[in-house]
Amino acid sequence: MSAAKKTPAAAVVSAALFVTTLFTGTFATRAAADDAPVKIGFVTTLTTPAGVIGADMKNAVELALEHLGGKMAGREVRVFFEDDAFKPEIGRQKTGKLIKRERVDFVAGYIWSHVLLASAKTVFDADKFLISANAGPSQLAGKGCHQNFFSTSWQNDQTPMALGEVLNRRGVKSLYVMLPNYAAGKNMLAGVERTFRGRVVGRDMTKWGRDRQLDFSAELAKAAASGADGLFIFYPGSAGGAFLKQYQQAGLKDRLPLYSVFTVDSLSLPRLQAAGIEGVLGSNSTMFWAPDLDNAANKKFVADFKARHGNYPSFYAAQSYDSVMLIDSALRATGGDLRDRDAVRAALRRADFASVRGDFRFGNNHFPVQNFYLREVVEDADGNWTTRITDLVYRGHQDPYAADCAR
Amino acid sequence: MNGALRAFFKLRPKLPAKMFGRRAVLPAAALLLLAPPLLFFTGQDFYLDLLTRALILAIAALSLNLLVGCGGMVSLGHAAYIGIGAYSVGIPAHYGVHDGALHLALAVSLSAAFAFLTGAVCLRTRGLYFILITLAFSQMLYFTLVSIDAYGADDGLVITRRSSFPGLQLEHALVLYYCVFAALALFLFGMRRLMHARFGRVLLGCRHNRARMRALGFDAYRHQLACYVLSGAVCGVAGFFLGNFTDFVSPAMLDWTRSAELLFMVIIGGAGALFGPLVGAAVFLVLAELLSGITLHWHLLFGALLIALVLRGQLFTRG
Amino acid sequence: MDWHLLFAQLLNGLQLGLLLFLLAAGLSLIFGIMDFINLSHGSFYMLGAFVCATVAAVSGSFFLAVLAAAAATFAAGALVERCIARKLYARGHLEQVLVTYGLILIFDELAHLVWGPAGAAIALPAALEGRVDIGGVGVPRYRLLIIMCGLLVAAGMYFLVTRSRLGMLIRAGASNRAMAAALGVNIDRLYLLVFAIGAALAGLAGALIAPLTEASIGMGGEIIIIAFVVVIVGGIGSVKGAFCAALLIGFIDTLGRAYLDDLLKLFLPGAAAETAAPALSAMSVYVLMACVLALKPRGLFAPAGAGVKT
Amino acid sequence: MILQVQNLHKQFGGVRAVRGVDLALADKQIHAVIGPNGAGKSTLLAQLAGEIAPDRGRIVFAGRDITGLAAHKRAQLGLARCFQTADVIAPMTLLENATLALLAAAGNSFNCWSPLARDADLRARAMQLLEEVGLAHDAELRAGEAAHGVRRQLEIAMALAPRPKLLLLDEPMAGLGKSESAAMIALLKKRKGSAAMLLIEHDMDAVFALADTASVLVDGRILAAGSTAEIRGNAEVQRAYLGTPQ
Repeated sequence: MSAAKKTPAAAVVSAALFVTTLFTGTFATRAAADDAPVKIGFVTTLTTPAGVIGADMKNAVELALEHLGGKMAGREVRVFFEDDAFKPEIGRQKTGKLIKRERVDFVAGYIWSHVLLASAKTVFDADKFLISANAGPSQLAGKGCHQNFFSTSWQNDQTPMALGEVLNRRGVKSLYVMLPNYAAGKNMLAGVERTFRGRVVGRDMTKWGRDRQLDFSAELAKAAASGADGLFIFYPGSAGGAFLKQYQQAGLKDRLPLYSVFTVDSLSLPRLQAAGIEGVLGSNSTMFWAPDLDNAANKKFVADFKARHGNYPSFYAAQSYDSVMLIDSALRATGGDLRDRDAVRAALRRADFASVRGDFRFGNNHFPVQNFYLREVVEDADGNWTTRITDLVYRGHQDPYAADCAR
Repeated sequence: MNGALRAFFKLRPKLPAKMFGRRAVLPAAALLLLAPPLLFFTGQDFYLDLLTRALILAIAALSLNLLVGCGGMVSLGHAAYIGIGAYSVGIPAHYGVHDGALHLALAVSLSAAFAFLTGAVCLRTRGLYFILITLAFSQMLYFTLVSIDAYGADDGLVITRRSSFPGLQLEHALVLYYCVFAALALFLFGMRRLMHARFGRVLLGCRHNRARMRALGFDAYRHQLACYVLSGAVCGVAGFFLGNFTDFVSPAMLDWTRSAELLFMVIIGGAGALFGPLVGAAVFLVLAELLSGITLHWHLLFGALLIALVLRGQLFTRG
Repeated sequence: MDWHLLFAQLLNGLQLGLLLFLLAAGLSLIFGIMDFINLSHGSFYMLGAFVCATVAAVSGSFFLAVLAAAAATFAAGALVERCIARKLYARGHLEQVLVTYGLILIFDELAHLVWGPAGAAIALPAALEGRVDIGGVGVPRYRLLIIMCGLLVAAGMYFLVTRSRLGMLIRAGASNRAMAAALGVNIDRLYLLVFAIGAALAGLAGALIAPLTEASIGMGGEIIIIAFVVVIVGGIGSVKGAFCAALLIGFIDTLGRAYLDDLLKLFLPGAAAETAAPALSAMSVYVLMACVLALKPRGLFAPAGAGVKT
Repeated sequence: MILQVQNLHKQFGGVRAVRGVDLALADKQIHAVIGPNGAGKSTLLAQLAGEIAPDRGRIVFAGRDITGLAAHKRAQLGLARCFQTADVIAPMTLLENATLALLAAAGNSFNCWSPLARDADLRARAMQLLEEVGLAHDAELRAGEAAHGVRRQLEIAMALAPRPKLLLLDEPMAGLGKSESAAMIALLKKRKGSAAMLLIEHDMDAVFALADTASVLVDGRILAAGSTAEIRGNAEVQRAYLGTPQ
């Protein structure tokens, strides 16, 4: 067989490649003295259309580091960004790389619930700290809560719970729901159903993931025919833009008012504005934060972010910024010493830092106990579309799974 | 001239090619056998992971090589069997059943059953139709798994405890590695026997000239179906290991892009070459690892490199 | 039964079907004539969407943008044919699958480099916004435009294939390549033209869908598999088959999404039904394909002689 | 009668390739089917071999109706065939090809374990098969690299390996030189009597040298049938076929 003739060449080349990878790693990972840099791994989505979220998060992390002068408790900080490509398996793989090769002390980031769930075990097994800067699946908030897990975002159910409360206050009696078919989508549904006292007259779970559905014509026609008082949606990332356009084109703005969570944000608004989707102006959403939230940390964050990148930071950015600040607070508390895990954990739990959302404290499950606001889409003084806080929905709200967390 | 040519071709099988090949096998086997503890005890777990993943994918690629290289059946749906194998671990584990023997039995039998049922339909078609109908069946399975809420749908299942055999816990990275290594060695040996046995020869005949084989009285369909089922079952074992290795299963594991990646591994290593899948899987993973470290836009380089490898076809594949 | 809703859903199905037809028609001809499997056909779809978005933003004219998208993808198709596809006609399907898969990676990454990860949105001209009332159902004007464009192209393709000299060559090529060569046809040019036309049709489809879904990276990979199903169900090399199969699949997918969850709720708990329905409606398309191939291994409308090696 | 064909029809799209063919072939006889290009000869043969399903009609082989039977089953019943293109397994050696041919009858073709090359008995029989057609000295030559004539001889050897009752030959002389043709005629003559043959051939010298009876196929119909001498004398045939220069 002529194929056999090629095998040695192939073996030599692959062996050479393998050895190269080995050595590049070996030298990078020696020595972990106290003056060595603090290593933080940050897993997010940098490719695929969702890469726009990851880029925003990355910008925020870099801004946070700049605000900290590149140091935490006098130690240099190195952040390793890894791309999960929107796939749980890749996310898990990259998490393993951060822990086993880069030997990071903290792993932060994670946009998607399923990526976080797939990766968590790797971090916990190595007794490292996992700080979610977005995903907040119920599994990690309730029975599956872990002492090394912290969230600088929210538990999935909270934001839609706040929205359900808004719907009640506005006297909405019947609701149509459209959500993507994945963990967070189901949590959003569960959340709004926890507090909404009216009737959910129809629900559509659309295809999500790699070949997600972006044409919502069939569902919008059903929603319009349902006669509901309101339409509740959750479409993070670029799917939100697609949905809102079709919502406008279907002429539903007046017949079926829109209530959303995590859909209308600083990432989608500039593009919606460019495409002239006026229908989104005045639409309502709930959130723990908004760019106009009035506190010193937030003003500095938003102003510097805008100065550097030209657009408002998204809530993803705000959470990512906080995740770095949280780590910094722990290092400050321990004097830069990471060897005593219990001390670091205790310091993290105290969350002694100035969050962009104002008051910040962790509940027993290490999810924030925080305020939730109602936001409206408006045009700012410069003519850019943004969100503005119009009402406080919950003060110091804790997620419903916290009670199940017994550590 | 003609005589000289003939003499050359007569000589060809006896060229030192085979001996070179054999000479490379022993050092390679020794390396794969001895390197892991070294990596593990020097704290280079990451490279142990990379090696484990390479060998698991090599098993999958080997099973595809059986199909493509021996049987001439180009399947673009082979990731389905990885999924079946992985879910054979994930679903029982979800119910608290961690018996490895059961997992493995499920992985093999379900893969074989799926291969039998779909193969019976797929093999009625040829060429482009075959490629695309195998793809269609794997997509069907993909969407079935996405639709089952009880098993996590799109989000998949987290495997909290790996399969355990009496006296053998896959939990330990080295144990898992050596199990994978042993399985790969076993399959390589089996594949070698098969290629030279009657079944392998008949398959090769059907690959190159189906009409001739039928006219000789061979039931090409049944031989190819048997090959298809065998290949699926072996790939199910790869899935079993991959599920254990990742501690997680999700429908994304049987995405069609994974099937294409497996095909790449086969063709990079040389379709039909015994050790090709191992070389292909290693090259594929190491390239991906190296390139993704260079730039975020590594797919550009990766895609170009893969195209070059296939188009040139001279580095690793036969001409 | 809400008849208005059903009518709206049928129109939605028609729209999806016609878009699929635009993608599948070129794909099917490339399959049939060159015996070439092009996984990266969806990349032209994506390219069309991005070019359309860019030109629309710069020039302000949506009409011009659509033309530019078709022209750009025509050129891109010709380029790919010349530089890469041509080298692969004589190779096996396996190599074709792999090389065109590599092309997808490259095209997606190029789009990422040029347009960024966010994708691009398109502002529609005011004339295309709003809705038209048809039998009591408010149909978005733009969706109607897509339907009309699709029907127009389908009719154009029908005349091209059945009436023109190029069509005669295409038909000859689809059923017997050796014969086309024997007729003294310049095969190289025919292949180039067919490939480029196929790419332009895909680009047109991308340009038309972009105002609805926005242009995004990987949008080609998402739809190409369904386009393959259309080609296979319709029969490789048959434009008529691609048309019928595209409409069939458009209806199945849309109606499945619209009604399957209600159907499933009859025997599944509500939440489980809602999870299962979208996946099952996506799956139904593949079930259809498997059934068709099990009964007619060469699709519904395979041209005589296609696929038979002589 | 080893083979009886009744009213066979086959249509491709609008082209009626075979329309109403009747044929009968006696045991151990050689029957030639002659006719101009495109007359439907190859289609007829493919239908007999089971590669193409007839639209209508009946094929009876050795007393059994095989009209709906798959190609490999017909082969197992003793119906062998050679292709127009001298179809052998190109990447295998002549010996391996011959071995495969014997394997079909030997069975056990699902054996995944024992190396085929070490089966001494099978190997000896394969060598003998090659010897019979004078190819033993080329046993290790790859079939794809062999000359056309060699492949043709190999194919006939493979077809005859399982001792078939009937051999279908699709233009065995095509592409052969003068001396090769003569050798082929000699080879087939030697086998006459061990199997019946249905021969499609343009080379009239070969037809008259080999065949006992013949049919003339024109436009998918049998124009005339009879002994070769009768066919040679038939005026209609002369006009329709033999008279017109090829």
